[in-house]
Amino acid sequence: MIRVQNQDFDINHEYQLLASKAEAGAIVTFVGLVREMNLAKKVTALHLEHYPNMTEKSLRNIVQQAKQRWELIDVTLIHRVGTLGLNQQIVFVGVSSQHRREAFAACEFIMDYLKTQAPFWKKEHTESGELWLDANDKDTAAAKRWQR
Amino acid sequence: MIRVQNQDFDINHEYQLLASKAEAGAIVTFVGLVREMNLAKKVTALHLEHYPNMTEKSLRNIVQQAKQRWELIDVTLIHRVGTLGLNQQIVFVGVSSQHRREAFAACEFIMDYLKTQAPFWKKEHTESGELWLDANDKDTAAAKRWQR
Amino acid sequence: MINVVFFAKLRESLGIESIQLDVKGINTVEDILQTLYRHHPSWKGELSQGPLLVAINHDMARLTSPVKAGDEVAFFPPVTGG
Amino acid sequence: MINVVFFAKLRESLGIESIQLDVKGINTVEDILQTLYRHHPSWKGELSQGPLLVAINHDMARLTSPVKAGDEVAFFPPVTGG
Repeated sequence: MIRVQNQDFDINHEYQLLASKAEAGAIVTFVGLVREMNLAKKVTALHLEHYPNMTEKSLRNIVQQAKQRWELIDVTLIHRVGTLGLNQQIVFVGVSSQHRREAFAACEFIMDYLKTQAPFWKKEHTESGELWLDANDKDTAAAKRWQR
Repeated sequence: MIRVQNQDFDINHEYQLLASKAEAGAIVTFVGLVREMNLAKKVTALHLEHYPNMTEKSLRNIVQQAKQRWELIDVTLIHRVGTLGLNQQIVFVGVSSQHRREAFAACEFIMDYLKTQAPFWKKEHTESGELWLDANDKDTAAAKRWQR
Repeated sequence: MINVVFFAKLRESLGIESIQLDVKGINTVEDILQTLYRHHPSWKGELSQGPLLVAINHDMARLTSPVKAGDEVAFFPPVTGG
Repeated sequence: MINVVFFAKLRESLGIESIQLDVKGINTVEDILQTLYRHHPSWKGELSQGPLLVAINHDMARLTSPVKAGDEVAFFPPVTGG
């Protein structure tokens, strides 16, 4: 299940959906939150822009790749857009599988690919003004690890 | 926070505790569930035995190692003991950090070490009787990956 | 016609969300950029300031990728979601 | 006295949870096993059936590890939690 939405999501609801299948033995979830500090500036809010349709297509493609690489039972991927306040939830990735190795790998793979391939852009509102974030070399390196 | 207990745990409660710190940017959680099928036998229940005091000491030691290796904000580790029914929750590992890499690595490290070092033993109740599980070569290999 | 759209920092710095171009004389993404520069010389600086990504009909593409009438061509900076 | 405890499959197959041994003549974990075998010859089969782990006072140890009066020595199979 893949969603791009303005509204918040409910971790517990998403988790229970993943846990409800009898064959699931392992569930790994990732949640990204708006951090108070970034690049040494105090963040007051975060604005997330996306490219309607292309973003969803890109996310479907990333989840598809994960399902081809690992034996997974279910994947949930939710990414918020719009303006988010401090400590708010940005992204949820939940993966269920029979064994933990697959769930860990797929969850991290999805985040690494999302960070470098899915059309989302962040603008931080800080005490000293608005700032579009630049892409991060660490994220590029993280995504490269999965190439084979 | 480390707990070994009979009673169930509430994912949402544990998650919210981890998410409540302003500096947290990434939260990775793992939940292990009682699977319906194992080794081709239908499981009806699972009994978990532990070694009081040694188990807690071992878990503290594993979490301590994770905190030394990675910059983490918080770690929650809960493991249940006693008799658990199908689909019930066995173990929860939740890690919060500023960046996702550390949270993913620490969460998987803790599970790999728990699986091979913490004194817990599983007995499966199946339709054809009770069976103590044997240790798993895959788990031994998984834990070895972290040696350096 | 080709529909050209801009996102994020680019959209803000150009002050434009989308622009429709006549396909005449346009065969590749690079031709689109040259056409834009001819009409808006000041855009050249903005569009070549950092890494420029391009997508055609919602799939990532390159400057040399062919374009045709009806295509939607998007320009944007490297992504920063998650 | 040394308190010897057993867990999981071992506890079940020996039918015993713990046993107190006089420390006389016991210097190592291996000595404990030899003492147990002497008193309960049938245990030798059970205790050498698979990999045998040992802990002294809640820390993992080896067959050659020294033990002293007041120690708690635990024998158990490889762990399978999580």
